[in-house]
Amino acid sequence: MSENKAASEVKNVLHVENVTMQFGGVVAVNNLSLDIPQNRIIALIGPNGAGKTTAFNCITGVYQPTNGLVEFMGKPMVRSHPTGKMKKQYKGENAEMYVGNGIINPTPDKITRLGIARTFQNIRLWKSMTVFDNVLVAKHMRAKQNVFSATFRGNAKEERRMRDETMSLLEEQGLDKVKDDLATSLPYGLQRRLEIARALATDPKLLLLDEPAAGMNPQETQELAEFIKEIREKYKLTVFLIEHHMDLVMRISDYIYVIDFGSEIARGVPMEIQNNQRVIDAYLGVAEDE
Amino acid sequence: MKKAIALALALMMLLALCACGDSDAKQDETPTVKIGVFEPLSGANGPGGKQEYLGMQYANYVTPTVEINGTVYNVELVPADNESSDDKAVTAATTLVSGGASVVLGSYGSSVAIAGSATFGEAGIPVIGVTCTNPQVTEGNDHYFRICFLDPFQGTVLANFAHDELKAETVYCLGQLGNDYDQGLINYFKQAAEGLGMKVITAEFPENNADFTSYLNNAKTEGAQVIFAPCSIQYAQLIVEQSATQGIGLPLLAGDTWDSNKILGAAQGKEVDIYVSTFYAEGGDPDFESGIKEWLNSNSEAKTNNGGDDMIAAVTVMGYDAYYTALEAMKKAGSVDKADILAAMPDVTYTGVSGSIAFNEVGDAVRDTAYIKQANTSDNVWDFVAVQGVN
Amino acid sequence: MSGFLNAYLPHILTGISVGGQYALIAIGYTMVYGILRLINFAHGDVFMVAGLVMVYATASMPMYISIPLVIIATVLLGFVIERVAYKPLRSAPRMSVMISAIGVSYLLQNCALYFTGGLPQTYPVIPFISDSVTVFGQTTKMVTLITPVLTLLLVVILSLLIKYTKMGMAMRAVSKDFETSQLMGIKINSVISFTFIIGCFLAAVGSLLYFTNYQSVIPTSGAMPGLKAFVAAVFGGIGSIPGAVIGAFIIGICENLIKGAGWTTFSDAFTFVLLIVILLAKPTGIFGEKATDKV
Amino acid sequence: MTKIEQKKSKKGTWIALCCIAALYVLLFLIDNVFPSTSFIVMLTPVLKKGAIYSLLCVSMNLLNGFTGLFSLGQAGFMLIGAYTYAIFTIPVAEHMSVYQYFDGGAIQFSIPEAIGSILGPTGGAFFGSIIAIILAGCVAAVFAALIGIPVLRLKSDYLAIATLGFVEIIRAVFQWNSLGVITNGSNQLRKYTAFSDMKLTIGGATLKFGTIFPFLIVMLCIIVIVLLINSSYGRAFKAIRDDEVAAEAMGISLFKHKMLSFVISCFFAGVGGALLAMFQTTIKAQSFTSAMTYEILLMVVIGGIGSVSGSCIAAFLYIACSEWWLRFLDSGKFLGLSVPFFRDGFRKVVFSVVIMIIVLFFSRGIMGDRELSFSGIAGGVKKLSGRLKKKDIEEKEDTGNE
Repeated sequence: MSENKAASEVKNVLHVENVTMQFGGVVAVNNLSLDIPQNRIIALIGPNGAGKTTAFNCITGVYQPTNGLVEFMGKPMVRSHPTGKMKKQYKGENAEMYVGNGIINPTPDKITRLGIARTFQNIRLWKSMTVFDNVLVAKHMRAKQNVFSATFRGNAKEERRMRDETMSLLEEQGLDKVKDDLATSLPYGLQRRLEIARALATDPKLLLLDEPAAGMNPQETQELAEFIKEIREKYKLTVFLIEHHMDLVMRISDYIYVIDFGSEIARGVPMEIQNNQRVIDAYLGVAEDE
Repeated sequence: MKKAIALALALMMLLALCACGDSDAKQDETPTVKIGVFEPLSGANGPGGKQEYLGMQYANYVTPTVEINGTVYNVELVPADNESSDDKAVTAATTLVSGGASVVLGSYGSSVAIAGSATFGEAGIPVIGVTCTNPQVTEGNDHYFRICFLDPFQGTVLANFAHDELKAETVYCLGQLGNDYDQGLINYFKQAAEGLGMKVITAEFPENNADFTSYLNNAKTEGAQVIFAPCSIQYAQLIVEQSATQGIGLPLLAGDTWDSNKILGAAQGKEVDIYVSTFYAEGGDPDFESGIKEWLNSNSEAKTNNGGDDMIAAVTVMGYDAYYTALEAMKKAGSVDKADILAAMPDVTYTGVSGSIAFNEVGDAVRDTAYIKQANTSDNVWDFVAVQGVN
Repeated sequence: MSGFLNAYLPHILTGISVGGQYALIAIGYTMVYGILRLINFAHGDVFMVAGLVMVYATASMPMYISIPLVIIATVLLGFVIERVAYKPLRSAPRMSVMISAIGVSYLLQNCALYFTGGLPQTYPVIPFISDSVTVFGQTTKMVTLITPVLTLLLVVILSLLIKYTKMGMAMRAVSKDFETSQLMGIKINSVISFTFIIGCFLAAVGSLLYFTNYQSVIPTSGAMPGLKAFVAAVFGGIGSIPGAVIGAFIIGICENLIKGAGWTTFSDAFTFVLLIVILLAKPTGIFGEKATDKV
Repeated sequence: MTKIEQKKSKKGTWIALCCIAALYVLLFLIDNVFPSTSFIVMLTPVLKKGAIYSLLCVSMNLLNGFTGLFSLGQAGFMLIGAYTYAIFTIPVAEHMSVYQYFDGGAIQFSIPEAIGSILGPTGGAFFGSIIAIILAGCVAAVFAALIGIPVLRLKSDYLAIATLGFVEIIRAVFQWNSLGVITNGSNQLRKYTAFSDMKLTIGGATLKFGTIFPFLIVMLCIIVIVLLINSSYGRAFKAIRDDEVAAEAMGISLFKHKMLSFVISCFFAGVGGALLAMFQTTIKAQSFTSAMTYEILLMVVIGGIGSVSGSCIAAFLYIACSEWWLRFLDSGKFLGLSVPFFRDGFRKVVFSVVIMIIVLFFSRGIMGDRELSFSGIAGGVKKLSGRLKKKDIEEKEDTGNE
């Protein structure tokens, strides 16, 4: 399999293989496999409760998947198989596939350190901090310092570098005018933007966006689309996003995965997805329920 | 609303400051000498501290003035509550120093006495320990004196008593964890008892413990003939109660702390044998006793502090004697200045209700007798059993 | 085995009795925590105040008036504490409410100190339950036998109440989801008040039993039983009533066995060792439900 | 930062430095020059204890206020610090008397005496006790690290209970007779180097540092804590407090940072414990109860969770009120009149009512999460006077209309 990958024309940044997440008796993500090639914008869509955010959480280390493998830059990053009680309860497939190799279950901060940054569906900014500090804290991870040099100011140069970089990042995002405001006092659109800026401050290779356009009006959504494209070019990013705004998804995605009830129902370029009957059914079915 | 509350709080603070300043500014025609009372008026040793303070109050009531070199001084008692706790002792002691006390009496409970000692030492104020029996109180402290016997003495006396009178072979010792008085006395008792060939089992209970049944049952299963429990009254009451209801049937032996009407109250009408060693046996001085009883009965607050009746605790007697010892020291010094009193202290002698008082080179009273009393549970009084010495 | 029983029977008996009394207090903790997510540090002191009220009430009134009076006064106290000290802070951070609880505990202790003048108060003798009885050759108080029975009886009644009455249903709903139940038209304030009332009622009963055993009330009497009852509640899985009861019995018995084994220095510490071990092994206690944070 | 702001903050720093210098001159005068009037006698212990509690509050605030870890283990770490300090500074000659039940104890070594053999007895006491204080902090920190490994995995309330339980366990262990040769069992430790021993002989004159010494140590410690809080790590702590999930997602290792905060906070709790031991002149494990932790927590809340200056102000106010200003409430007299209900314990009732009022109506405390700054005070005064003037004018207008 890895030989195939090497042969393929574009290198995969993220490779998700047979990931299953089961909570008690509920299978939230079922045998999900996907590939995210470098410098592309890939979207994961699906009706409400389809398991999109859970998939994100499995990739970023918030949850330990029940079964499956996630590789980042060609190296295994997360690997798991059912253990303990789950051995009996497990409802997914490929239960035996990863048993021999042991479990890799890094905490989210380790994954971020590897180069995956994310934003949250329900914005999670640090509410008592200013816009500037919000971004500055994200620089903490890569700062060359220890607690002594930081406390006794032995690293003035490093601190200045962090501040300068933060400032230029804010200027790029057009947030420099509000840098001393409390993060939570910003309008919604800017908060989203700040979250992205904060994620960018960790110098990621792959950016996961969890519903970045939620709650935005069409005007803002359009701006966001441009913005995502812009940062992809600028930072040589790969972007993986969950989104409900179909026009946004269709406009910027290079490739789309569709899941429903935890399982993949379709994948393809935007045009294919738009015309896929199963996708339409899944979405309309939800609409009927509501 | 909020502003009003904030304003009220600020005002209160201001008032408090006024009151602080005020206490210094007071003046009288007759000169006043202040005697500091360093006692636990709350906390675990609150009852004992209050009874000790009662003796001083009564003495002050009887003799409110002192004549020194022809000048008559009003004697004012200035109490400071050390809350039975070491960490409050320092500031409580400081209030006395700052309040201008010439001499200080106290404290009930040796560990607070030790904790407050340094503050008095720095200020050069002489302190007269009333019932703090731990040797460490006076040891190495030139300013600390005491009018009662010491734990090594008391421990030996009690061990002798347990051996000679109660014919015990095994003794179960129960003391509070972290209490110097309990642990000290148990230690000396143990030394003496083991010297007499008795077997000693020790146990500790934690602070605020209320359930002694398992300890008492342990004592019984370990085959002890006597339970020695020199703890503070708060726990003593519980031990007496639970010993009676559990039907333990072993005599309880204790030190001076148990000499209290609270213990009698707890033991009343129950089948328990309680022996205590103490500084004073009732009936020693009828005049004094009738006087203080009358005072107690006429002063409702004093009576409440005494536990609601007019039984006289040994610590009250000691408090009474301490007051007069302090007056004697002032007369001897011919001055109310703390330094003069301190200089005169070692030579002070006084014959009080509890016997004659003189200090040895360490500052301890020279005493060679203790009284052993037994609780009479039907009449609710202490029966005098024996005068016990070391030999 | 019989040797062990003989040596340890008194400790086990005491343990069961103490455990029952802890259980009655622990229920108050666990119910309040279940609904408000608040460690009600003042609960132990409410228990102490119930003891003091009894002391003062019997001084001037006969027993058959005093006992109901104590229960009513305690319930009232719990109600007032909730209304005055916790209700205004409903939307405040949880830490503020917890600190308010510590403040109330401080206030109750200091008031008790002021009124008693720091003197221990002797608890009145309640007829019948104070009588001595002999069980398996061990003399003990009637209360030792009554406590576990009464505790279990009250717990059963309480469980039925929670399961079958409308108020009980509301309580369960509120403890599952505070906000949603509010939206569903449950009168949250009356549910919370009711919870405090039940908690305090049980604490009052617990205090009658506990102080009948130990006979003396001081301002800090409530602190240790309160803390241990709380540990019991955590041990059993906070929010779960059967958990609290079982936890309380386990702690009561273990503590007394430890004392019986001669490790008296560590009898209190042991409770907390047990607590830390259970928290590490199963943070939500024996019967606690696992909660997953939504991200 | 604009230039004007920079100037302003520079000015503020200068004023602050001047004030601190003035404070130290005053303390020095109190130690060496001022006569011991009753006011000074009462003032000095309150100042000392206030300073010590400031440090304890700030260290607790670092954990509870800035990192959002609700720990109630303060008293336990203070105990470790206090004991470490006391054990290593008791003069060897006094061991027999202090460890009287344990044949003089196992440790026959005293840091001040070791230093004293080089620097002379006063220098030995001064610098030896500083070394012992640092050692006290370190031992507390080591214990914190060991306890932190299991305990810091717990969340909010559970962490609070576990640390509370830990205090009880530590207390029992230190009172255990089997460890008596080191800890003196349940008995007091005493005769160790205290504040009154803080003297230095410079050029023939002996200068006393009894009051200034705790202030120096406390100020140094608080400066370090403030530097930490304003460093990159401090910001990471705040991020954890605000939102753990987001912090972790931004690459902040929760365990590492919580551990750091816990260990550092406990280091300073240990230092505070050592200072408290010096202040009390005797210590025993029994007095380090969870009530002590609650008291510190109340001070932190009164000062404002998340405010260093608030913690300091609250600590001084709390100590002064409880140990000095409100004592008259117990005396039975007020302004010369006798008031029957002013008896023992009334002080505490009033005090706890005041605390309840603060908790209920001013739940953000004196400072909230802001800091006291001298330019801020100047601004405040200006604003107030401006408002007063405005009122004056308005009133004048009113009267004019009439």
